[in-house]
Amino acid sequence: MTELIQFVIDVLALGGAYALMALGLVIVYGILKLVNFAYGELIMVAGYTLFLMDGTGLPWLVMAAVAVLMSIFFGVATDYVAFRPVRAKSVTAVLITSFAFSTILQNAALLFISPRARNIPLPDVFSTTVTIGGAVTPLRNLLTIAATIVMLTLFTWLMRRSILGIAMRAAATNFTMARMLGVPANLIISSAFAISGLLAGVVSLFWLGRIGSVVPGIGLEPLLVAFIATVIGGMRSVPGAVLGGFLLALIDTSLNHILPQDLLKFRDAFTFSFVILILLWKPDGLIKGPASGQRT
Amino acid sequence: MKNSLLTIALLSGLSTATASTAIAEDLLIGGTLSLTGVQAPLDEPGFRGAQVAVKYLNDNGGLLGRQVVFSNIDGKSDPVTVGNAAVQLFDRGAELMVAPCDFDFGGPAGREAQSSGIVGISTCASDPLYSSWSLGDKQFTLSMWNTTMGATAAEYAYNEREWKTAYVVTDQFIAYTKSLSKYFVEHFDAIGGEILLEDTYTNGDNDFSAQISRLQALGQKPDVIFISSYGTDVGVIVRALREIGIDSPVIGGDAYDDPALHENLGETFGNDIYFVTHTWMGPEAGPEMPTFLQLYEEMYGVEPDTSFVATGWDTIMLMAKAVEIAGTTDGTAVAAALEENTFELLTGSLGYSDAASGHAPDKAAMLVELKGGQPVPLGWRLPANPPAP
Amino acid sequence: MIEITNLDVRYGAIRAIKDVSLNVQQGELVTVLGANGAGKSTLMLTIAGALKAAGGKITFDGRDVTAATPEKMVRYGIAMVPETRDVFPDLTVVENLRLGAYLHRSDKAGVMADMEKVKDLFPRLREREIQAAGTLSGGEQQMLVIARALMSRPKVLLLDEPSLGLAPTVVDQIFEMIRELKATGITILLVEQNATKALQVADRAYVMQLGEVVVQGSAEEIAGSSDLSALYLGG
Amino acid sequence: MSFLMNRHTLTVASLCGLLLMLVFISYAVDVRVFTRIATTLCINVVMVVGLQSFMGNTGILSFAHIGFMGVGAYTSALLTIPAQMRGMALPDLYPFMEGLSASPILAIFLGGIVAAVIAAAVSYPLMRLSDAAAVITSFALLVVLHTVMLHWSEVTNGPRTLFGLPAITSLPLTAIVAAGAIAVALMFKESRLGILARATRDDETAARAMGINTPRVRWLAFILSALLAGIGGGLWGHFVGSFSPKAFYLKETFVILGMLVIGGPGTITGAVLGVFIVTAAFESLRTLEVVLNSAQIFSGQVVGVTEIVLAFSMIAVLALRPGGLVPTREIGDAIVGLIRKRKG
Repeated sequence: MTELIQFVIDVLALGGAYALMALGLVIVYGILKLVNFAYGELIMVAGYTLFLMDGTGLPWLVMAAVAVLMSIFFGVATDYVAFRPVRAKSVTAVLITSFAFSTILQNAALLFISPRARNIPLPDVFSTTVTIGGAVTPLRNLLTIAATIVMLTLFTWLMRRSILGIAMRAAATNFTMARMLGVPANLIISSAFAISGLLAGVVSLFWLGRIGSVVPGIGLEPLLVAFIATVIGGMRSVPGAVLGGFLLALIDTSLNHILPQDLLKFRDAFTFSFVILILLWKPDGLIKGPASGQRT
Repeated sequence: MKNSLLTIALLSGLSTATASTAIAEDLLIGGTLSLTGVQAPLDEPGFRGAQVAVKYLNDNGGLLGRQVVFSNIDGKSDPVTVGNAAVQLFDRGAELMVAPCDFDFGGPAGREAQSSGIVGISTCASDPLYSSWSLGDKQFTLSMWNTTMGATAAEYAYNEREWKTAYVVTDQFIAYTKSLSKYFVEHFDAIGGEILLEDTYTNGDNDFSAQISRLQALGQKPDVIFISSYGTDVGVIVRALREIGIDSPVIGGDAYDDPALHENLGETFGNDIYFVTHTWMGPEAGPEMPTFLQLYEEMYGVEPDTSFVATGWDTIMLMAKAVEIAGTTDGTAVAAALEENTFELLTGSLGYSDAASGHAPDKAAMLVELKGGQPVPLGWRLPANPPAP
Repeated sequence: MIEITNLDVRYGAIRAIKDVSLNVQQGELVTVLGANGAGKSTLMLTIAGALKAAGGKITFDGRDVTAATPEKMVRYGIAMVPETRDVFPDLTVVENLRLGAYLHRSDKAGVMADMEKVKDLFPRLREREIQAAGTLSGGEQQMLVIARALMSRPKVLLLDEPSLGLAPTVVDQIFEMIRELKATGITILLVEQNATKALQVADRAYVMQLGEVVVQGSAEEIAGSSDLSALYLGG
Repeated sequence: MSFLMNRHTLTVASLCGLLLMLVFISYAVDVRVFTRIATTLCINVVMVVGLQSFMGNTGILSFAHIGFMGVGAYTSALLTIPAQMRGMALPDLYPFMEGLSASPILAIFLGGIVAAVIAAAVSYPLMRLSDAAAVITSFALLVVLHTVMLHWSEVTNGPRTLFGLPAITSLPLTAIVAAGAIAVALMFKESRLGILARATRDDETAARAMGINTPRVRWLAFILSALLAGIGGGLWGHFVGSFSPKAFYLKETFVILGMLVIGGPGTITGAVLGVFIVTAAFESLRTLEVVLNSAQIFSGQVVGVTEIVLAFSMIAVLALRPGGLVPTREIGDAIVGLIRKRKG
């Protein structure tokens, strides 16, 4: 029973972080049909923001809020630097520029901050351990689950109720038609990037909370995670991304228990082979996205 | 097109020209220490320590009557960059080579030094692969080997603390992390301890949940946890363990001797952690330490915070002593001087076996405890009968 | 109101529209007729700003709008109903309509009133307001796109093939509705293949063939012209 | 004379002339650092021309290329690390592999073949995909290859540095292989297959309507590109002597991709030119970094400037000149055009 509780908490906490990451990737992909390779760097940006504010004496929540804001800012900057100049040219071009932007951010961190790992300030609650039904778990895990619920609720409300959300959903199916109704393309795209930055920023607090420090290359892993989750769940489906995130967490956590350690080290190879198979067999993922659409 | 080619040609031509005039009198010591990347926490303090030593030598008349110039090109924690940097330094006339820590990164510099026929010394490579066997008869490391480091940890755990059972995590990252565990396990087993589980981890994974589930499946709490990892990952692993309530003492090697790690663990997680390292940066270490501490503070205005600064100073001073004995920087002569003498250094007394037996360093280790995020020295140790490499 | 002069539109090397000039006056219903591939839809998309003109000029209310973006055109008062009947299939009927009123999103009361008006105009939409638009029938979807276009309070409505692929009885309903819309005073540019029906409601007509305007005149003149069918057959 | 006038021969001759000039200058200057840069440049020509033969002809971005470079490097290492070194370099090697050995030159080419075989075996189904899906799968393939290299300790020594490769890669050898790669890539581009591949690039639907078997055409291009990547990897391995899997991942991908994108993925001339320009810029910037660092103007280390400049250049080129510096016409075509113009 204790083990089960622990397992469930692990899956939910990990899955929550994965789901939010995946959501941030899908919201941009849904509208532009383009993968943002610089997405993982938003985590890095948030991390370095925390590091730079260490010692300012601000309450941690304020620092966290600034970190999330910076993540949003850089999310929008991705659009301006990497996407907008080449958006109309070709898919390949945008993929390369987003990859290039990711390199710029990483190397800017190397150059202007430090190539070394930097410790980030964390609140005391992050190093608190609680016991639930005999299972010992970091309080951070429960906070991750809570944050996931809040973010998903907020996100659902935004997409269902607000005119911006409706416009974004519309743009995901038929961008040209949405524009012909007066929905400004650039606003929608920038909003998508901002939301993607918001999600990455919130995840980063928990992601980095586990590690306690930030390095320039920190973004690769979350990017890969978001990739797998979205491909499993459906590159263009919002519920799919959430499902994919939780499913991936379930698979990962179960493999941790089942796979012998000699095979476990090849886990990434397995999951990415799986990604390739899904793309071949069911390019839309497990949950089909909205009806077809085209790029701007 | 032609133009850019010419530019390269001119640039490289120029740099060699200026370099060759500059070294007419000076004695150039090349360095490929990594100032960036995962290796930086070990190499960068060494770089600082080496600069103190160079200044000290020059203030006291130089070496063989020549001023010493220490030129370091960032190896960027990448074996390929280290190799390229070493070649560049030999082109500029380097007569001695300071190689970065550890076999994976220092190896390429050692090999280039060997092929140029000069002596290279790594500041803190502790894997027994860093030997004359694999690199050649003019290559040395300042550090004790992992045989000593692993055995010291094992003896402290079993003999001094009576921890009978151990759980071992080995980062597969580099030769150092692998062999440190290997010798700990060998020695712990040999003196009567029991290894409950040997698990692996790969640097940069940032995810320790798989290992934790295997540890929990044991159903038994180990008396001690031996973690051989590197850089921030040590912090990731310790955090992960402590967060789920596993409070067994943790023990490891010199990679723990990193103030950033201590800060990362902080008061909450930085307890009951022990590590084997090169020396202690305080008067407790030995009679020469206060002099160094003073020189260091004069140069940098702060106290040194890791023993890796001492390895940098020691590497340069060891080279200087050997060169003075040999009377030349010629590789064969300096290597012979290193093999035949015993040197008193900040990191303890050091002697080498001959080239045929690998240039095995004969050296003691310093044991340090982490209490509330602050290191506390426990004293010098020399294992009774360390395993053979 | 809309004044098009010497318009050229290209798809790569293909000239889809060649030197087309056309105008629509306030309150008029002008229809553009022609066979498949005559360039009618291209013309409409270019006016709406979704395609870029390679040459020529489009003005609206005296303002040069040749290079305007689609979102600008709506703002100026031109609403497009494309032939592809682009409802947003995953959005509900109400959400589709709300999006139509995107420009007036701050005027909540006004939007509610407009919404009631179009629901009165199309009672079927009221019955299905919380259904996903993708589940509607073809005729209902056509009603929805027109209703959605009206939500932007346009001065000019661009209707591209509203009868395409619909059952004859539904086609009749649609044309009945177009007549009602015209009666409200809105300016309409209508593209149709169903020339007979279109000419019954239109004031003036243009006939396009292979990207060029070949005949123009009042609806009666064109309807009376004997070579209309010849034009359609491409002769 | 008419043979010399052939525009393809002219292209190959001009590009090889460039390489020859490089070798010549290197011998004239006789500075070890310059020779090393020139050698790396030639290896990069093999890599970038290899990537061009897939990306240029099919229009699909491939991330997996560097993975095949790794396959070539490790294969060649397995075959050439001297017996007395093997125990240290590959402590976990499978016993049946201990006896494997080949001369380094042969090993380099076998490395290419192994890379090509692996590419052939895994990639056929992937070639159905286009656009973002194709890019994601190639990215996933890179992660798979990287993970295998990182963890298959028996064969690669895991994440640890593999050492002991005989350093046989010389500038003349790499220049010859680079010249060969240029010739092969041009032959492929102008062959019936290459033309078919470019037809699928320009209009996939039309190509399919014409009865072109798109996946098969792309597949063959992919195999060729993996072959060249594998050979490039082998050459590189025998040049640096020791490396770890980290050398075959995103950073390297970025450099190779940057060279191709800036030069122009559509042409071999562009690919080669991209290598020269980026190498020149890289080395100048790196010199600048070293100078700044040794002058200690900044308190910290100056790192990453080269990558930042390359990244901005890529974005600028893609925004302003999406086809790269040499988008469509090979140098041979340009020369022939010039001669004709003068005659006419």
